[in-house]
Amino acid sequence: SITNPFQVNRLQERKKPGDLKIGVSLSTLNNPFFISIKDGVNEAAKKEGTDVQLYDGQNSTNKQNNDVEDLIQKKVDVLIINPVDSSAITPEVKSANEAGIPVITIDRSSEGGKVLSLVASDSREGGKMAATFMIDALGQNAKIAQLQGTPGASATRERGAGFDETAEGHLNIVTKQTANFDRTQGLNTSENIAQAHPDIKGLFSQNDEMALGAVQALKSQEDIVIVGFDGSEDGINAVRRGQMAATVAQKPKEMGKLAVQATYDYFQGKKVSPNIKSPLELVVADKYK
Amino acid sequence: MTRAKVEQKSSESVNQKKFFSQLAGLGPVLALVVLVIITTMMNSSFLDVNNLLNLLRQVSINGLIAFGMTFVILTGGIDLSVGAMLALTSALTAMMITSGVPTLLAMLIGILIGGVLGGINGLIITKGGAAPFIASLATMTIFRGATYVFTDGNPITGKVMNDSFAFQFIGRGYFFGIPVPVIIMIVAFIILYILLHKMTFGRKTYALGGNEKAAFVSGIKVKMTKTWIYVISGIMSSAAGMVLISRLSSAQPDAGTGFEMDAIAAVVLGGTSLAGGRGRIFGTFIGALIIGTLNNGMNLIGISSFYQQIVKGIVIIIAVLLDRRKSA
Amino acid sequence: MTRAKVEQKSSESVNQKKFFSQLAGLGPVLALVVLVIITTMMNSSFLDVNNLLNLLRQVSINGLIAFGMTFVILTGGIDLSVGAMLALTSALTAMMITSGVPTLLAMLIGILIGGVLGGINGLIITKGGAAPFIASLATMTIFRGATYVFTDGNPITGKVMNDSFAFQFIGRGYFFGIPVPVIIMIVAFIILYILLHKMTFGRKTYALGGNEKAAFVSGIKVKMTKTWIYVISGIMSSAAGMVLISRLSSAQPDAGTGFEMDAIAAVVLGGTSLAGGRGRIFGTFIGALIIGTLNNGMNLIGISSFYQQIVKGIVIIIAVLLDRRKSA
Amino acid sequence: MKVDMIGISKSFGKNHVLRDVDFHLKDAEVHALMGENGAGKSTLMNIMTGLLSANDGDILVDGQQVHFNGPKEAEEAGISFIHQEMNNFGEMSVLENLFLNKEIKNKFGLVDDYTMRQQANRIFKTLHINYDLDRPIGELSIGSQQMIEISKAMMTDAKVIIMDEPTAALTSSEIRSLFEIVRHLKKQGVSFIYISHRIEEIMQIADRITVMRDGHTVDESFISDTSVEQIVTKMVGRDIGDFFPTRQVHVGKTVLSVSNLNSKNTFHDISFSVQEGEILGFSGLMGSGRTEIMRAIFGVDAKTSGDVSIDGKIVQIKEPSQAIKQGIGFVTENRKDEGLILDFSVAENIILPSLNDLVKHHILDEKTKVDFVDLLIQRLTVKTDGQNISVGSLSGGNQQKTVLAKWIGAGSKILILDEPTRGVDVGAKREIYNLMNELTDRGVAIIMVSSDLPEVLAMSDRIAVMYEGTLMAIVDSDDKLTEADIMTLATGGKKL
Ligand SMILES: Nc1ncnc2c1ncn2[C@@H]1O[C@H](COP(=O)(O)OP(=O)(O)OP(=O)(O)O)[C@@H](O)[C@H]1O
Ligand SMILES: Nc1ncnc2c1ncn2[C@@H]1O[C@H](COP(=O)(O)OP(=O)(O)OP(=O)(O)O)[C@@H](O)[C@H]1O
Ligand SMILES: O[C@@H]1[C@H](O)[C@H](O)CO[C@H]1O
Ligand SMILES: [Mg+2]
Ligand SMILES: [Mg+2]
Repeated sequence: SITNPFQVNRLQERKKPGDLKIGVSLSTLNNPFFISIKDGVNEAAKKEGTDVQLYDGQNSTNKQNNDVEDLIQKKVDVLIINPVDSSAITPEVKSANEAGIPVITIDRSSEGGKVLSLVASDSREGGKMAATFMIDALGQNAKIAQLQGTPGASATRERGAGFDETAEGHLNIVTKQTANFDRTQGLNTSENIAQAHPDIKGLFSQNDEMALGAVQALKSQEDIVIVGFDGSEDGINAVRRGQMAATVAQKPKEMGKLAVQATYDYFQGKKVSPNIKSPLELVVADKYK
Repeated sequence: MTRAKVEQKSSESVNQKKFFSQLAGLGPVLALVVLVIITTMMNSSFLDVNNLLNLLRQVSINGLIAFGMTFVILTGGIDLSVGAMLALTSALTAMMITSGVPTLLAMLIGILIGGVLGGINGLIITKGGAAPFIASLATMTIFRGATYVFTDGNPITGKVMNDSFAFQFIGRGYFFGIPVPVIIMIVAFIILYILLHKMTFGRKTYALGGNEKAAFVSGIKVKMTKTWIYVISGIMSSAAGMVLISRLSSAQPDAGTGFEMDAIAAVVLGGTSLAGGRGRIFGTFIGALIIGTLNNGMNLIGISSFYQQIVKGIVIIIAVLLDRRKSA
Repeated sequence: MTRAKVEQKSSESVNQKKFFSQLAGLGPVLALVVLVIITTMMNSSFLDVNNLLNLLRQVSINGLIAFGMTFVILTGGIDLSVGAMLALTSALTAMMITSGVPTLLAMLIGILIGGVLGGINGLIITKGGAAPFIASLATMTIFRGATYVFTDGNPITGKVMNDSFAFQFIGRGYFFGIPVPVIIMIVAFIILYILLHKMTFGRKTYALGGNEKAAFVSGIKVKMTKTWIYVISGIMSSAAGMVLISRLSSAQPDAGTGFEMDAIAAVVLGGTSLAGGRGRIFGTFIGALIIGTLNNGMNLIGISSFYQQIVKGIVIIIAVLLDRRKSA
Repeated sequence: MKVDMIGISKSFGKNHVLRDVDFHLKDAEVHALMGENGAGKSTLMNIMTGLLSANDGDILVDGQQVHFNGPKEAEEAGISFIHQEMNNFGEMSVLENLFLNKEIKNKFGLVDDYTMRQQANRIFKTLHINYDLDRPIGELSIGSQQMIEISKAMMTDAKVIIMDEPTAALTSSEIRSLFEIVRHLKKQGVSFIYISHRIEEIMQIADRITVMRDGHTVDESFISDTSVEQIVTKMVGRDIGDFFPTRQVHVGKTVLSVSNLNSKNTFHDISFSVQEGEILGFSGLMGSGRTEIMRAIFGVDAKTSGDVSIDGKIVQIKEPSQAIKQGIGFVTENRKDEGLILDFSVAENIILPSLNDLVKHHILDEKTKVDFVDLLIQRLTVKTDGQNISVGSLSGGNQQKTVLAKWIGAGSKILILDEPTRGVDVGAKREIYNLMNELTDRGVAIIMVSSDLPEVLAMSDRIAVMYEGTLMAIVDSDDKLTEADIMTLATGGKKL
């Protein structure tokens, strides 16, 4: 049999926020973006005196699945999961379903199983926003480069897809290189790109970390339009300073808060929307306003 | 009289030696027991049957890889490519399954491919004369790159995988109440235990690690034996891959990143010397359990993930220092 | 006559040997030259002065770490914690700078902390008797965890860092047209070259790696020398960290992840044996240049990142196989 | 310089290695230290030079109590120790080895290679040797390495030089020049402690002798007051009779023949054969290529051309496993490197070449293994606390017997013994000779490479003499053959 014979199904009951135990599994904590999600969750939960158990998946699907199993083992009331990978998390979502624990995912979805709600910004849409901004800023057919995130990550795929779709026929993407969402790699890769393509006018980076690396790499070519993604603290500061032209700001902290709020609603018998959109906002440097 | 005395004395000291060496062999077991006691004191639900089965299942993947790694390390070698072999074979297997190859056949082929990848490592090391560390570091990069090329960086999922009973069973099923991955791990353990401790292959493995030149002069086919050992490591890594894709219902191109370190840690915590020639596969099992207990236990206790890393590192150091005998 | 004949014969063969060993020493250089030629053929802008300076600057961080790693590997040891030491010392330094400590003082303290962290590795290995691999694997986890604890996972940035000339100069400045990180790397190379090849410390390092027991019998303070070598590795890692935070204008808690593998690869590509006792720091320099050229060149040529990994792995294997002499 | 060691005791765990040992070294004398393997000679010297510390007892230098914290302090006090185990660094150059940890530095604190080079050449000149200072020392033969160790000790201006089996790897001509140096330095007031298992040498060079047995000093006397027989009796605790046992030779058919064997550099055109029940000795100067020939026959190293035949049939031997299948066994020159896995037990070592014969249904049969090993231990009288004791803790002689047990257990019809008694005490030597006779009585053919001329002469039926990679001659070993005859051939002189 596939189901664990020791498994007991629990009935859903109403609970006050102060009696709830929330299990949180984040994909990683080595990126400020996810730290902000964590902060949002903690802040919202603290206000109501809710117990939070939070694990760091360290970007490993296997570690995350073990973490979620452990949380199920701890009989948390709800699981807030920010999946490392949407498909790999499916079995754990199913396990949670079997154990009668509602699941809320943040930032990335789960491909299978029943999810109470997905709290996320629309990455594809964000990619489009970035492309539109670039076309406006640079005009038609400008040569640009793209820094890609970790291969296979949904953020990489969706942001890339949204950007490329909109850029098609309007921008000339001369090269795409991965820098794994990492600032140091963003720096080195951008330097090399600038060497190979000294004539690029813009650079789209699929997150702010890499964009900030690019900022350092391209300091001598200040006219290159760098667009990041995330709206991290460092990213927004760079936009303010005019080092980056823009960033597609997500509201990770907001996401965390929204997820906790959805939990409270659920345990008070309120209806929870299956898709909670976290707002995206294009933060733009003064000179492009 | 003198003679008798000498004999008595010597047999005494032999017994003592045996006793101490057995005690030393128990080092890792003691460490595990202490860890279990501490964890239980801090969260009694640790000892729930459910949680223990859960823990064993979590251990199974690292366990499988670490069993293979034990052979490699016993020869004084190392295999850094295990995680990448896992990823490549899982991706290829998942691609076969989604394109219609029957699950079990696909998995069998996947495991064979694992053996071939291991064989490549073995040949680079034995025929090429490259140091295992650098050879497997290079193939790690190559296998990982190949995985990305084959998958184009995307995870491989498919309805078949979610629907195939056989596929789901490997990673998520139960057999008389015991999770199937745990059973796979135990079966693998028994087979490899016999291979290592009861068959000539095992003696050759130890001899190789103890003194390669002496083993060669004693008629051991050093290159062939070593190559097979890397094949075993490849097979075990891909077997772990099969369990993993079934558990995840998908193959991730970046699966297995860093698994080599956990496997090596399990082997060393289990008392096997990185210099080769000394150690036991039972120790590796215990070593894997120690790491699993640490991960699971700290989660149950609720230690923050930043501190978890610090605790894990400190426990490894303490365990290794307690078991000082090994060196290199 | 007989005597003379013998001597003549032996001196002949000595000359031959010398020639071949010098040629072998040139192995890495040849590999680099071939690589440069191929890259230039595929993208002539590779040889631009600008790009070469750029490449050297990119190499500087791995170079600094790899120089320290050379000493460690010459003793037959390994230091997996270099990346984590880099992260921890950069974070602490950045925190000091943002909280008002003068830049250069903060950096000096940061480098000292690096030395202390290296010393911890050294003591665990020498006094504790732990194998370097597992000891530094454990401290890698601990240092990384500590970095997260100190930074709470956030990058450390501050206006001071962007405004301080001294700070910016280290990573981004030029001195007579040469990037400062390159100058730092070259100065470090010269100092360590003298230490290794012209001072007794270097002789002790080689002796230790060649035959630790004999080194002990020769009156070399084995434990002390080894501990200092890990201190050097810590210092070089933190120095690399200083360059990195200055280049990035911020300290990332996950900085340096995987740097140990690049450093080890540079050392081994440069012809230093992982078994210890044989190798040269000049080779490491070349090794670092090979890796840097590969990364930079493939970016210039525009090879997709998936294939980049495969190419990198294959180049490492070829280089190591060409330089077959080493083993273990 | 006078050194007195009084009431020295030392134990390793429960193993009492030295019990209340006294040792007195006078000014300007050569003092021999003899005893069976494991008697504690090296341990005593390690204590004198601060490498080990005694559990009890005093050390006095010129009447002053001293305590050295390490070999460097001993050296600074004028005591230099040439170790039994080669303590050098194979990858490092001769020069670097000579000055290791006592490098000469210039005023900038950098190593002064120039001055060191000059000094090294000066020493070499006085020793009548010449080595390329830049060559890695590991590429030199063991004998040359030994000479360099000796030069190293000379360079320290030592007042006391300890030599722990310095001649084990030297040939007679080198031994002669070593003795010249010893006598010369003695005249200048240097004292020597000379440890050796070769009694003839000790009778030649030593002034006094201390004999140890089982961790005790059993005798201290002037060489002139004693005799070989007396020394051996004191060492072993009984009379062992003739040093070399008499051989009854029954030679059978040819079992191994080698024709026109060549290697790249070390030997050319080697042809010889061995018969059942025969001992064929191989003599020659160090580096003459004997070891290389044996390694090529056994498949350890590659040969460039030539044939090896067993029982008249040409066989292909590319690696040792094939040689073993043909019934060849090989006791290598370097026991610790290639003969044994020192950390492993006696049993684990002995079964290695016979693994495939010890399985039942693919599983190693524990009982067969235990009986097999027990039988061999008893037949070869290996002194061990049991078959599970690690081989590294046995005395040299017993280690050597364990290697022999490996090959006898594997049922070798042809045994190649390379320096089988190097570093082995007289008692054990005698037992090894007996064993060789017993084996040849059963029809085993033995090839014995040895640098010990008396041994070669006494034990061989025929002797092959090598010179610079060529086989000069194979001569019958009869009463008329002398050491001088062999030496003539070995130095390229005319064939007899
Ligand atoms: N470090 C050690 N630990 C344990 N036992 C030791 C150690 N060193 C020596 N022994 C033991 O002490 C005894 C004396 O050894 P030692 O090397 O002094 O003998 P020796 O007289 O020099 O013999 P040989 O003629 O073989 O060189 C042996 O039984 C040996 O096994
Ligand atoms: N590892 C090595 N590297 C370089 N040359 C070597 C090496 N080993 C042996 N040789 C050389 O090969 C030649 C033959 O050496 P071999 O050991 O066969 O001589 P041998 O007659 O057995 O003398 P020995 O008494 O030294 O064992 C010598 O010139 C020796 O210097
Ligand atoms: O949305 C997040 C962030 O953009 C981060 O920078 C990388 O991972 C993505 O999922
Ligand atoms: Mg001795
Ligand atoms: Mg020889």
